[in-house]
Amino acid sequence: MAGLARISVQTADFDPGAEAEALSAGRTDAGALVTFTGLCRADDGLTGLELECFVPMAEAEITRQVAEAEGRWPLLGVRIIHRHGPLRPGERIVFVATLSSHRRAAFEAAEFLMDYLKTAAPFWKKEHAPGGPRWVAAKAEDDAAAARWTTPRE
Amino acid sequence: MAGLARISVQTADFDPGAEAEALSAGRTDAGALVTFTGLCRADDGLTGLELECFVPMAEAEITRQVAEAEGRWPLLGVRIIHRHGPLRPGERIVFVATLSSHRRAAFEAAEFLMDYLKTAAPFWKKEHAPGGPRWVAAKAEDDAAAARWTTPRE
Amino acid sequence: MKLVYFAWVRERIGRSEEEVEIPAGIATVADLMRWLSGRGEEYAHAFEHAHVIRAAIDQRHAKSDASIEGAREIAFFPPMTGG
Amino acid sequence: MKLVYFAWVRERIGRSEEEVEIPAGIATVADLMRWLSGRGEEYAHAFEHAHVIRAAIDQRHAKSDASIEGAREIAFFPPMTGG
Repeated sequence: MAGLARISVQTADFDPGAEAEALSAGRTDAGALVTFTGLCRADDGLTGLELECFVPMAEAEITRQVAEAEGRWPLLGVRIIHRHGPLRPGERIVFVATLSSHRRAAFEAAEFLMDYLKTAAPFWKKEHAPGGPRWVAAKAEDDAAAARWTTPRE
Repeated sequence: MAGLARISVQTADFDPGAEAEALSAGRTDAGALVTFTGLCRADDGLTGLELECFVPMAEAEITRQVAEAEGRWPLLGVRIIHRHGPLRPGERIVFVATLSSHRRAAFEAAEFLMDYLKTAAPFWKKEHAPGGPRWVAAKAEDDAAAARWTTPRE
Repeated sequence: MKLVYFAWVRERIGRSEEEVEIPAGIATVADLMRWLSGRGEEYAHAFEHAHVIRAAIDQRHAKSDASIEGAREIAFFPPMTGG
Repeated sequence: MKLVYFAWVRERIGRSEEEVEIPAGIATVADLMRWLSGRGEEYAHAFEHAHVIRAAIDQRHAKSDASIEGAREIAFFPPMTGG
Protein backbone atom coordinates (compact mmCIF):
# COMPACT_ATOMS: atom_id res chain seq x y z
CA MET A 1 0.00 0.00 0.00
CA ALA A 2 2.82 2.40 0.86
CA GLY A 3 3.85 2.26 -2.79
CA LEU A 4 0.77 4.36 -3.58
CA ALA A 5 2.18 7.38 -1.80
CA ARG A 6 4.76 9.79 -3.04
CA ILE A 7 6.40 11.91 -0.39
CA SER A 8 8.64 14.91 -1.02
CA VAL A 9 10.53 17.00 1.51
CA GLN A 10 11.99 19.85 -0.49
CA THR A 11 12.91 23.54 -0.58
CA ALA A 12 11.34 24.19 -3.99
CA ASP A 13 7.77 25.36 -4.57
CA PHE A 14 5.28 22.97 -6.21
CA ASP A 15 2.16 23.04 -8.40
CA PRO A 16 -0.87 21.78 -6.40
CA GLY A 17 -3.07 21.48 -9.50
CA ALA A 18 -0.54 19.39 -11.39
CA GLU A 19 0.10 17.19 -8.34
CA ALA A 20 -3.62 16.56 -7.84
CA GLU A 21 -4.13 15.89 -11.53
CA ALA A 22 -1.27 13.36 -11.55
CA LEU A 23 -2.88 11.48 -8.66
CA SER A 24 -6.24 10.92 -10.36
CA ALA A 25 -5.29 10.96 -14.06
CA GLY A 26 -6.54 8.00 -16.05
CA ARG A 27 -8.44 6.41 -13.17
CA THR A 28 -12.11 5.52 -13.21
CA ASP A 29 -12.29 3.95 -9.73
CA ALA A 30 -11.80 7.15 -7.73
CA GLY A 31 -14.77 9.29 -6.74
CA ALA A 32 -13.16 11.77 -4.37
CA LEU A 33 -9.97 13.81 -4.43
CA VAL A 34 -9.22 16.06 -1.45
CA THR A 35 -6.29 18.45 -1.32
CA PHE A 36 -4.96 20.60 1.48
CA THR A 37 -2.51 23.41 0.78
CA GLY A 38 -0.93 25.17 3.75
CA LEU A 39 0.12 28.78 3.15
CA CYS A 40 2.44 31.15 4.99
CA ARG A 41 0.35 33.85 6.72
CA ALA A 42 1.60 37.38 7.44
CA ASP A 43 0.25 37.45 11.03
CA ASP A 44 1.49 40.24 13.32
CA GLY A 45 3.77 41.81 10.74
CA LEU A 46 5.53 38.54 9.93
CA THR A 47 7.96 39.10 7.07
CA GLY A 48 8.94 35.47 6.56
CA LEU A 49 9.48 32.03 8.00
CA GLU A 50 12.53 29.81 8.25
CA LEU A 51 11.44 26.18 8.33
CA GLU A 52 14.06 23.86 9.79
CA CYS A 53 13.78 20.15 9.03
CA PHE A 54 15.42 16.86 9.98
CA VAL A 55 15.05 15.66 6.39
CA PRO A 56 15.73 11.91 6.52
CA MET A 57 13.59 11.50 9.64
CA ALA A 58 10.80 13.59 8.07
CA GLU A 59 10.74 11.32 5.04
CA ALA A 60 10.74 8.19 7.21
CA GLU A 61 8.10 9.49 9.65
CA ILE A 62 5.73 10.73 6.96
CA THR A 63 6.08 7.38 5.15
CA ARG A 64 5.09 5.59 8.37
CA GLN A 65 2.11 7.88 8.91
CA VAL A 66 0.89 7.44 5.34
CA ALA A 67 1.00 3.66 5.90
CA GLU A 68 -1.12 4.22 9.03
CA ALA A 69 -3.63 6.28 7.01
CA GLU A 70 -3.75 3.60 4.32
CA GLY A 71 -4.57 1.03 7.00
CA ARG A 72 -7.41 3.16 8.36
CA TRP A 73 -9.08 4.33 5.15
CA PRO A 74 -9.51 2.74 1.69
CA LEU A 75 -7.19 5.10 -0.17
CA LEU A 76 -6.32 4.87 -3.86
CA GLY A 77 -3.48 7.38 -3.69
CA VAL A 78 -1.70 9.86 -1.42
CA ARG A 79 0.68 12.69 -2.25
CA ILE A 80 2.53 14.74 0.37
CA ILE A 81 4.92 17.63 -0.16
CA HIS A 82 6.47 19.58 2.72
CA ARG A 83 8.85 22.44 2.07
CA HIS A 84 11.65 23.62 4.32
CA GLY A 85 14.02 26.59 4.20
CA PRO A 86 13.03 30.25 3.88
CA LEU A 87 9.40 31.11 3.04
CA ARG A 88 7.68 34.42 2.47
CA PRO A 89 4.05 35.32 3.37
CA GLY A 90 1.65 33.93 0.78
CA GLU A 91 3.94 31.06 -0.20
CA ARG A 92 2.85 27.42 -0.13
CA ILE A 93 4.35 25.39 2.75
CA VAL A 94 2.69 21.98 2.65
CA PHE A 95 0.46 19.90 0.39
CA VAL A 96 -1.56 16.78 1.15
CA ALA A 97 -3.75 15.05 -1.45
CA THR A 98 -5.85 11.95 -0.84
CA LEU A 99 -7.75 9.93 -3.43
CA SER A 100 -10.50 7.46 -2.56
CA SER A 101 -13.71 5.95 -3.90
CA HIS A 102 -15.72 7.94 -1.38
CA ARG A 103 -15.48 11.45 0.00
CA ARG A 104 -15.55 10.71 3.70
CA ALA A 105 -12.39 8.58 3.51
CA ALA A 106 -10.58 11.19 1.42
CA PHE A 107 -11.54 14.03 3.79
CA GLU A 108 -10.71 12.15 6.98
CA ALA A 109 -7.38 10.83 5.72
CA ALA A 110 -6.31 14.32 4.61
CA GLU A 111 -7.23 15.80 8.02
CA PHE A 112 -5.47 12.96 9.83
CA LEU A 113 -2.28 13.47 7.80
CA MET A 114 -2.32 17.24 8.35
CA ASP A 115 -2.88 16.85 12.11
CA TYR A 116 0.07 14.48 12.13
CA LEU A 117 2.34 16.75 10.09
CA LYS A 118 1.63 19.58 12.56
CA THR A 119 2.59 17.63 15.66
CA ALA A 120 4.90 14.72 14.81
CA ALA A 121 6.84 15.47 11.63
CA PRO A 122 10.28 16.94 12.47
CA PHE A 123 9.85 20.51 11.25
CA TRP A 124 10.34 23.70 13.26
CA LYS A 125 9.16 27.17 12.25
CA LYS A 126 11.13 30.29 13.07
CA GLU A 127 9.25 33.51 12.41
CA HIS A 128 10.87 36.70 11.23
CA ALA A 129 8.83 39.55 12.68
CA PRO A 130 9.38 43.22 13.65
CA GLY A 131 10.41 42.18 17.19
CA GLY A 132 13.14 39.92 15.86
CA PRO A 133 13.23 36.22 15.01
CA ARG A 134 11.42 33.77 17.29
CA TRP A 135 10.73 30.04 17.31
CA VAL A 136 7.04 29.22 16.98
CA ALA A 137 5.67 27.46 20.08
CA ALA A 138 3.75 24.23 19.60
CA LYS A 139 0.00 24.71 19.99
CA ALA A 140 -2.09 22.73 22.47
CA GLU A 141 -4.93 22.79 19.91
CA ASP A 142 -2.71 20.95 17.42
CA ASP A 143 -1.96 18.25 19.99
CA ALA A 144 -5.69 17.99 20.71
CA ALA A 145 -6.43 17.71 16.98
CA ALA A 146 -3.89 14.91 16.61
CA ALA A 147 -5.16 13.15 19.75
CA ARG A 148 -8.67 12.77 18.34
CA TRP A 149 -7.34 10.13 15.91
CA THR A 150 -6.15 7.89 18.76
CA THR A 151 -9.75 7.08 19.74
CA PRO A 152 -12.52 6.06 17.32
CA ARG A 153 -14.65 8.96 16.07
CA GLU A 154 -18.44 9.02 16.42
CA MET B 1 -19.97 37.63 2.97
CA ALA B 2 -21.77 35.90 0.08
CA GLY B 3 -19.81 38.13 -2.26
CA LEU B 4 -16.72 36.07 -1.42
CA ALA B 5 -18.14 33.02 -3.12
CA ARG B 6 -18.28 32.28 -6.78
CA ILE B 7 -20.72 29.60 -7.80
CA SER B 8 -20.94 28.01 -11.24
CA VAL B 9 -23.46 25.48 -12.49
CA GLN B 10 -22.22 24.50 -15.93
CA THR B 11 -21.84 21.72 -18.49
CA ALA B 12 -18.18 22.52 -19.26
CA ASP B 13 -15.20 20.93 -17.53
CA PHE B 14 -13.01 23.10 -15.27
CA ASP B 15 -9.41 23.35 -14.05
CA PRO B 16 -9.24 22.63 -10.29
CA GLY B 17 -5.67 23.88 -9.97
CA ALA B 18 -6.42 27.20 -11.64
CA GLU B 19 -9.59 27.65 -9.57
CA ALA B 20 -7.76 26.98 -6.31
CA GLU B 21 -4.92 29.27 -7.32
CA ALA B 22 -7.35 32.09 -8.14
CA LEU B 23 -8.90 31.79 -4.67
CA SER B 24 -5.66 32.27 -2.75
CA ALA B 25 -3.57 34.34 -5.17
CA GLY B 26 -2.09 37.50 -3.71
CA ARG B 27 -3.37 36.87 -0.18
CA THR B 28 -1.22 36.72 2.92
CA ASP B 29 -4.03 36.20 5.47
CA ALA B 30 -4.98 32.66 4.44
CA GLY B 31 -3.26 29.65 5.97
CA ALA B 32 -5.40 26.80 4.67
CA LEU B 33 -6.88 25.94 1.28
CA VAL B 34 -8.96 22.77 1.00
CA THR B 35 -10.31 21.47 -2.29
CA PHE B 36 -12.67 18.61 -3.04
CA THR B 37 -13.02 17.26 -6.56
CA GLY B 38 -15.76 14.70 -7.21
CA LEU B 39 -15.09 12.30 -10.08
CA CYS B 40 -17.33 9.99 -12.11
CA ARG B 41 -16.58 6.36 -11.15
CA ALA B 42 -17.05 3.41 -13.51
CA ASP B 43 -18.79 1.21 -10.90
CA ASP B 44 -20.57 -1.93 -12.13
CA GLY B 45 -19.74 -1.37 -15.78
CA LEU B 46 -21.07 2.19 -15.80
CA THR B 47 -20.41 3.77 -19.19
CA GLY B 48 -21.55 7.28 -18.32
CA LEU B 49 -23.81 9.55 -16.31
CA GLU B 50 -26.47 12.03 -17.29
CA LEU B 51 -26.73 14.70 -14.62
CA GLU B 52 -30.04 16.58 -14.67
CA CYS B 53 -30.22 19.94 -12.95
CA PHE B 54 -32.77 22.61 -12.05
CA VAL B 55 -30.21 25.30 -12.86
CA PRO B 56 -31.66 28.53 -11.38
CA MET B 57 -32.68 26.75 -8.17
CA ALA B 58 -29.25 25.08 -7.92
CA GLU B 59 -27.56 28.48 -8.14
CA ALA B 60 -29.92 29.98 -5.54
CA GLU B 61 -29.71 27.01 -3.14
CA ILE B 62 -25.93 26.72 -3.29
CA THR B 63 -25.66 30.49 -2.70
CA ARG B 64 -27.82 30.11 0.43
CA GLN B 65 -25.77 27.19 1.69
CA VAL B 66 -22.49 29.04 1.15
CA ALA B 67 -23.91 31.89 3.23
CA GLU B 68 -24.72 29.32 5.95
CA ALA B 69 -21.13 28.00 5.81
CA GLU B 70 -19.76 31.55 5.99
CA GLY B 71 -21.84 32.10 9.12
CA ARG B 72 -20.47 28.96 10.77
CA TRP B 73 -16.78 29.17 9.88
CA PRO B 74 -14.40 32.13 9.38
CA LEU B 75 -13.94 31.70 5.63
CA LEU B 76 -11.87 33.96 3.40
CA GLY B 77 -13.16 32.51 0.15
CA VAL B 78 -15.32 29.77 -1.34
CA ARG B 79 -15.52 28.45 -4.90
CA ILE B 80 -18.09 25.90 -6.06
CA ILE B 81 -18.51 24.38 -9.51
CA HIS B 82 -21.11 21.72 -10.28
CA ARG B 83 -21.43 20.27 -13.74
CA HIS B 84 -24.58 18.89 -15.35
CA GLY B 85 -25.27 17.10 -18.63
CA PRO B 86 -23.49 13.98 -19.91
CA LEU B 87 -20.37 12.78 -18.07
CA ARG B 88 -18.03 9.86 -18.75
CA PRO B 89 -16.14 7.78 -16.15
CA GLY B 90 -13.06 9.61 -14.90
CA GLU B 91 -14.53 13.06 -15.59
CA ARG B 92 -14.78 15.75 -12.92
CA ILE B 93 -18.34 16.36 -11.64
CA VAL B 94 -18.06 18.80 -8.76
CA PHE B 95 -15.52 21.10 -7.14
CA VAL B 96 -15.55 22.79 -3.73
CA ALA B 97 -12.69 24.97 -2.49
CA THR B 98 -12.58 26.71 0.89
CA LEU B 99 -9.99 29.20 2.09
CA SER B 100 -9.49 30.12 5.75
CA SER B 101 -6.85 31.26 8.21
CA HIS B 102 -6.90 27.82 9.85
CA ARG B 103 -7.16 24.30 8.53
CA ARG B 104 -10.01 23.02 10.70
CA ALA B 105 -12.42 25.67 9.37
CA ALA B 106 -11.40 25.01 5.77
CA PHE B 107 -11.80 21.22 6.14
CA GLU B 108 -15.12 21.39 7.97
CA ALA B 109 -16.68 23.94 5.62
CA ALA B 110 -15.67 21.88 2.57
CA GLU B 111 -17.18 18.72 4.07
CA PHE B 112 -20.33 20.61 5.05
CA LEU B 113 -20.76 22.00 1.55
CA MET B 114 -20.20 18.61 -0.08
CA ASP B 115 -22.69 16.90 2.26
CA TYR B 116 -25.17 19.60 1.33
CA LEU B 117 -24.57 19.31 -2.42
CA LYS B 118 -25.20 15.56 -2.18
CA THR B 119 -28.56 15.86 -0.47
CA ALA B 120 -30.14 19.26 -1.07
CA ALA B 121 -28.87 20.74 -4.35
CA PRO B 122 -31.30 19.99 -7.20
CA PHE B 123 -29.25 17.53 -9.26
CA TRP B 124 -30.24 14.00 -10.28
CA LYS B 125 -27.90 11.35 -11.65
CA LYS B 126 -28.97 8.85 -14.28
CA GLU B 127 -26.49 6.05 -14.84
CA HIS B 128 -25.90 4.40 -18.17
CA ALA B 129 -24.93 0.81 -17.45
CA PRO B 130 -25.08 -2.56 -19.24
CA GLY B 131 -28.59 -3.23 -17.84
CA GLY B 132 -29.90 0.03 -19.33
CA PRO B 133 -30.26 3.53 -17.90
CA ARG B 134 -31.38 3.94 -14.29
CA TRP B 135 -31.88 6.84 -11.90
CA VAL B 136 -29.49 6.74 -8.95
CA ALA B 137 -31.30 6.29 -5.63
CA ALA B 138 -30.53 8.71 -2.81
CA LYS B 139 -28.30 7.15 -0.17
CA ALA B 140 -29.26 7.00 3.51
CA GLU B 141 -25.57 7.50 4.37
CA ASP B 142 -25.62 10.85 2.52
CA ASP B 143 -28.65 11.98 4.55
CA ALA B 144 -26.85 10.88 7.72
CA ALA B 145 -23.73 12.81 6.66
CA ALA B 146 -25.78 15.96 6.08
CA ALA B 147 -27.68 15.49 9.35
CA ARG B 148 -24.52 15.64 11.46
CA TRP B 149 -24.26 19.40 10.69
CA THR B 150 -27.66 20.09 12.28
CA THR B 151 -26.26 19.34 15.75
CA PRO B 152 -22.98 20.72 17.13
CA ARG B 153 -19.99 18.42 16.59
CA GLU B 154 -17.78 17.34 19.49
CA MET C 1 -49.35 28.44 -11.94
CA LYS C 2 -46.22 27.01 -13.52
CA LEU C 3 -45.30 23.45 -12.59
CA VAL C 4 -41.88 21.97 -13.38
CA TYR C 5 -40.81 18.34 -13.09
CA PHE C 6 -37.41 16.69 -12.88
CA ALA C 7 -35.79 13.25 -13.22
CA TRP C 8 -38.18 10.30 -12.99
CA VAL C 9 -41.10 12.53 -12.00
CA ARG C 10 -40.60 14.32 -15.32
CA GLU C 11 -40.24 11.04 -17.22
CA ARG C 12 -43.37 9.51 -15.71
CA ILE C 13 -45.48 12.59 -16.39
CA GLY C 14 -44.00 12.90 -19.87
CA ARG C 15 -43.31 16.62 -19.76
CA SER C 16 -40.87 18.94 -18.05
CA GLU C 17 -43.23 21.84 -17.37
CA GLU C 18 -46.78 23.07 -17.78
CA GLU C 19 -49.12 25.90 -16.81
CA VAL C 20 -52.11 24.82 -14.73
CA GLU C 21 -55.15 26.48 -13.19
CA ILE C 22 -55.31 25.35 -9.59
CA PRO C 23 -58.89 24.90 -8.32
CA ALA C 24 -60.06 26.49 -5.07
CA GLY C 25 -59.38 24.40 -1.98
CA ILE C 26 -55.88 23.31 -2.99
CA ALA C 27 -53.89 24.97 -0.21
CA THR C 28 -50.69 22.99 0.33
CA VAL C 29 -48.01 21.09 -1.57
CA ALA C 30 -49.63 17.82 -0.42
CA ASP C 31 -53.04 18.99 -1.68
CA LEU C 32 -51.48 19.82 -5.02
CA MET C 33 -49.85 16.38 -5.32
CA ARG C 34 -53.19 14.70 -4.54
CA TRP C 35 -54.97 16.84 -7.11
CA LEU C 36 -52.31 16.17 -9.76
CA SER C 37 -52.53 12.40 -9.09
CA GLY C 38 -56.14 12.54 -10.27
CA ARG C 39 -55.29 14.17 -13.61
CA GLY C 40 -54.43 10.88 -15.37
CA GLU C 41 -52.52 7.66 -15.28
CA GLU C 42 -49.14 9.30 -15.89
CA TYR C 43 -49.64 11.66 -12.93
CA ALA C 44 -50.93 8.83 -10.72
CA HIS C 45 -47.78 6.88 -11.58
CA ALA C 46 -45.48 9.86 -10.91
CA PHE C 47 -47.02 10.59 -7.50
CA GLU C 48 -47.84 7.03 -6.40
CA HIS C 49 -45.25 7.29 -3.60
CA ALA C 50 -45.98 10.93 -2.83
CA HIS C 51 -44.05 10.80 0.48
CA VAL C 52 -40.72 10.47 -1.36
CA ILE C 53 -41.40 13.32 -3.82
CA ARG C 54 -39.73 16.61 -2.93
CA ALA C 55 -41.09 20.03 -3.84
CA ALA C 56 -39.74 23.53 -4.26
CA ILE C 57 -41.81 26.70 -4.25
CA ASP C 58 -40.25 29.50 -6.28
CA GLN C 59 -36.92 27.63 -6.19
CA ARG C 60 -36.82 27.03 -2.45
CA HIS C 61 -37.29 23.64 -0.82
CA ALA C 62 -40.80 23.30 0.63
CA LYS C 63 -42.33 20.69 2.91
CA SER C 64 -45.55 18.91 1.96
CA ASP C 65 -47.59 21.02 4.40
CA ALA C 66 -46.24 24.31 2.97
CA SER C 67 -48.84 26.75 1.62
CA ILE C 68 -48.80 27.27 -2.14
CA GLU C 69 -50.60 30.61 -1.89
CA GLY C 70 -48.93 33.22 -4.05
CA ALA C 71 -46.50 30.75 -5.60
CA ARG C 72 -45.47 31.45 -9.19
CA GLU C 73 -43.66 28.16 -9.81
CA ILE C 74 -43.73 24.80 -8.06
CA ALA C 75 -41.20 22.07 -8.82
CA PHE C 76 -41.59 18.35 -8.09
CA PHE C 77 -38.66 15.94 -8.10
CA PRO C 78 -37.20 12.80 -6.46
CA PRO C 79 -34.60 12.95 -3.66
CA MET C 80 -31.52 14.70 -4.97
CA THR C 81 -28.38 12.81 -5.97
CA GLY C 82 -25.85 15.48 -6.92
CA GLY C 83 -22.36 16.05 -5.72
CA MET D 1 27.38 7.87 19.25
CA LYS D 2 26.17 10.63 16.96
CA LEU D 3 24.00 13.34 18.50
CA VAL D 4 22.00 15.81 16.37
CA TYR D 5 20.19 18.94 17.54
CA PHE D 6 17.46 21.04 15.97
CA ALA D 7 15.79 24.45 16.34
CA TRP D 8 16.41 26.19 19.69
CA VAL D 9 18.09 23.11 21.15
CA ARG D 10 20.65 23.42 18.35
CA GLU D 11 20.97 27.19 18.85
CA ARG D 12 21.49 26.92 22.62
CA ILE D 13 24.10 24.19 22.30
CA GLY D 14 25.77 26.06 19.46
CA ARG D 15 26.21 23.10 17.15
CA SER D 16 23.99 20.92 14.98
CA GLU D 17 25.75 17.61 15.57
CA GLU D 18 28.61 15.92 17.36
CA GLU D 19 30.11 12.51 18.11
CA VAL D 20 30.21 11.62 21.82
CA GLU D 21 31.49 8.73 23.93
CA ILE D 22 28.65 7.81 26.27
CA PRO D 23 29.89 6.66 29.69
CA ALA D 24 28.67 3.41 31.23
CA GLY D 25 25.48 3.74 33.23
CA ILE D 26 23.68 6.01 30.75
CA ALA D 27 20.82 3.71 29.74
CA THR D 28 17.89 5.87 28.63
CA VAL D 29 17.09 9.06 26.76
CA ALA D 30 16.44 10.76 30.11
CA ASP D 31 19.83 9.60 31.45
CA LEU D 32 21.49 11.00 28.34
CA MET D 33 19.80 14.39 28.73
CA ARG D 34 20.91 14.57 32.38
CA TRP D 35 24.47 13.65 31.43
CA LEU D 36 24.53 16.20 28.57
CA SER D 37 23.25 18.94 30.95
CA GLY D 38 26.45 18.52 32.96
CA ARG D 39 28.74 19.08 29.97
CA GLY D 40 28.63 22.88 30.17
CA GLU D 41 26.50 25.97 30.42
CA GLU D 42 25.21 25.76 26.85
CA TYR D 43 23.99 22.18 27.42
CA ALA D 44 22.48 23.09 30.79
CA HIS D 45 20.58 25.91 29.06
CA ALA D 46 19.40 23.67 26.21
CA PHE D 47 18.12 20.96 28.56
CA GLU D 48 16.92 23.15 31.44
CA HIS D 49 13.31 22.16 30.70
CA ALA D 50 14.11 18.57 29.76
CA HIS D 51 10.46 17.50 29.95
CA VAL D 52 9.61 19.53 26.84
CA ILE D 53 12.55 18.25 24.77
CA ARG D 54 11.68 15.47 22.32
CA ALA D 55 14.09 12.78 21.18
CA ALA D 56 14.41 10.44 18.24
CA ILE D 57 16.54 7.30 18.17
CA ASP D 58 17.73 6.40 14.69
CA GLN D 59 15.08 8.71 13.22
CA ARG D 60 12.13 7.34 15.18
CA HIS D 61 10.38 9.22 17.98
CA ALA D 62 11.47 7.90 21.38
CA LYS D 63 10.12 8.52 24.88
CA SER D 64 12.40 9.68 27.68
CA ASP D 65 12.47 6.19 29.24
CA ALA D 66 13.48 4.54 25.95
CA SER D 67 16.74 2.57 26.00
CA ILE D 68 19.58 4.04 23.98
CA GLU D 69 21.41 0.71 23.75
CA GLY D 70 22.58 0.04 20.21
CA ALA D 71 21.52 3.48 18.94
CA ARG D 72 23.65 4.95 16.15
CA GLU D 73 22.14 8.44 16.21
CA ILE D 74 20.05 10.32 18.75
CA ALA D 75 18.27 13.59 17.93
CA PHE D 76 17.06 16.20 20.42
CA PHE D 77 14.58 18.92 19.47
CA PRO D 78 11.67 21.05 20.72
CA PRO D 79 8.02 20.13 20.05
CA MET D 80 7.45 20.14 16.31
CA THR D 81 5.70 22.97 14.49
CA GLY D 82 5.46 21.88 10.87
CA GLY D 83 2.46 21.69 8.56
